[in-house]
Amino acid sequence: MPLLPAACSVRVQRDDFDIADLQRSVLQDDAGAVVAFTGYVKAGPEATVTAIDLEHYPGMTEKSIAAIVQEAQQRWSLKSIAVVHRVGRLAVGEQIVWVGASATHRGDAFEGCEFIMDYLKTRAPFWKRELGSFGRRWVEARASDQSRAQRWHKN
Amino acid sequence: MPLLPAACSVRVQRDDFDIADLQRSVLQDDAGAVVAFTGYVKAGPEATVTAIDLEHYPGMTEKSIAAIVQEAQQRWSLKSIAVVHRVGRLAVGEQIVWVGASATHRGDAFEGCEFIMDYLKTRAPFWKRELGSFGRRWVEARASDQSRAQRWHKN
Amino acid sequence: MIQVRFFARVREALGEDSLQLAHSAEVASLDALHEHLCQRGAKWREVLSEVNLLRAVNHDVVHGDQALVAGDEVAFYPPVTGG
Amino acid sequence: MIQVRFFARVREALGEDSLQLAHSAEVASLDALHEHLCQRGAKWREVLSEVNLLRAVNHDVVHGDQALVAGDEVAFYPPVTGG
Repeated sequence: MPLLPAACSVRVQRDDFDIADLQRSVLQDDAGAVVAFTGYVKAGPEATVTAIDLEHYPGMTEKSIAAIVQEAQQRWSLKSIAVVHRVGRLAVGEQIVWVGASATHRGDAFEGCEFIMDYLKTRAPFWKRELGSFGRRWVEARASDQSRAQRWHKN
Repeated sequence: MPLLPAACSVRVQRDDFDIADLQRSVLQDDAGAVVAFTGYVKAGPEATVTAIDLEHYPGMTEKSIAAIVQEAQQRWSLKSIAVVHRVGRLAVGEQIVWVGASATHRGDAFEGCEFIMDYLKTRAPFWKRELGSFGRRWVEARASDQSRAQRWHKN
Repeated sequence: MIQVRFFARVREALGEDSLQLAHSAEVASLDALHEHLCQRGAKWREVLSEVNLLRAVNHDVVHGDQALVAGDEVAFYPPVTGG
Repeated sequence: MIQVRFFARVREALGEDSLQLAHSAEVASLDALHEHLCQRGAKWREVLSEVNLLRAVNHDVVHGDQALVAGDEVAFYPPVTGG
């Protein structure tokens, strides 16, 4: 299991989360900048989706997110990182994921947060199934997520 | 005065702000992604700063932020943008600024939010004075802020 | 024993979420286990031949083959779509 | 009238936050106004000769010279440091 760096937290849960609490959790002395990403359930271009089911691989999920957080800590100067990802049935408009990074300088916070999201989207074992008037369907992986993640690969 | 795009807001105020309220203010139907930046008063590398005074140019401040928001809306596919910037006396650890952008796709939200912060830092007429054991001193503009802003300049 | 787990579209198509197999020469490596599972029937071969199928051993993604030992947990799953 | 405003380090060094000047040939352009203010004394010339000094007319930053008309608001200030 990759060791989660100090002052970092990873949670996978069914329950909703409070973004103000999470923001406080990444605040550190002299962290001048916090960048936070929140993802929400979308109705889709034709507004036909009413909810999603989020499946994951317990154990591997936490391990893979910890590895992503650890890599972000090595690549940028970050004070603290928190990641919360929900699983189970979520209605349109509900919060799915929150990733927050604090840093002395905003450039580190922006890049660290975006890096974690891009890797989360391509490396953490979550799968979405959409529910709606069409019935149920698995969400297909997007090539654009792969190419966003590849921007961060080292030579 | 540049017209503030629909669903966007700019506020310059002495009072503190609530990031959960602000986040709700940028949520729109089918905005799958919100990226939010929060800036805080730093104590500085030697922890000698106890507070800052933030001066601004009333009238020009709102106009210049509206122009930045308008440019962000033109360059990225954003659902909503909110900017709040405080002025006056702020103690170490207090919130200074919040910039949030919502979008269908996270790439737009990340770039739009970072662009607005980089332009705010170099174009909006705010001036910080630090207070502490050293007395009072004006914060000098940083070359790194100029070069971050220049990354966005079009050819 | 080798613990085998299936997720999402793969789990659903197979109608199984996990299997336990005795460790043996037939399942001594990831590729051997993969072929062994394909031999369970046409549906298994079809589902487990999907070009984007991913494999993990003990919670780490594995590209290429790898030896398996008793107690290993192997997972087969489609590309991830969280976040 | 031309309204002239000073901010931050510039305001403090001059000991003034604003001035009102009658519109005249002497202040018919931004550069003319700038030189006119420098002639108020050594301190004014020193502060207003700062290499990074910025100028705005009616809330827009102006690079280079520009004609001024009665009612214009002109500001002199150092590089911004908000956010």
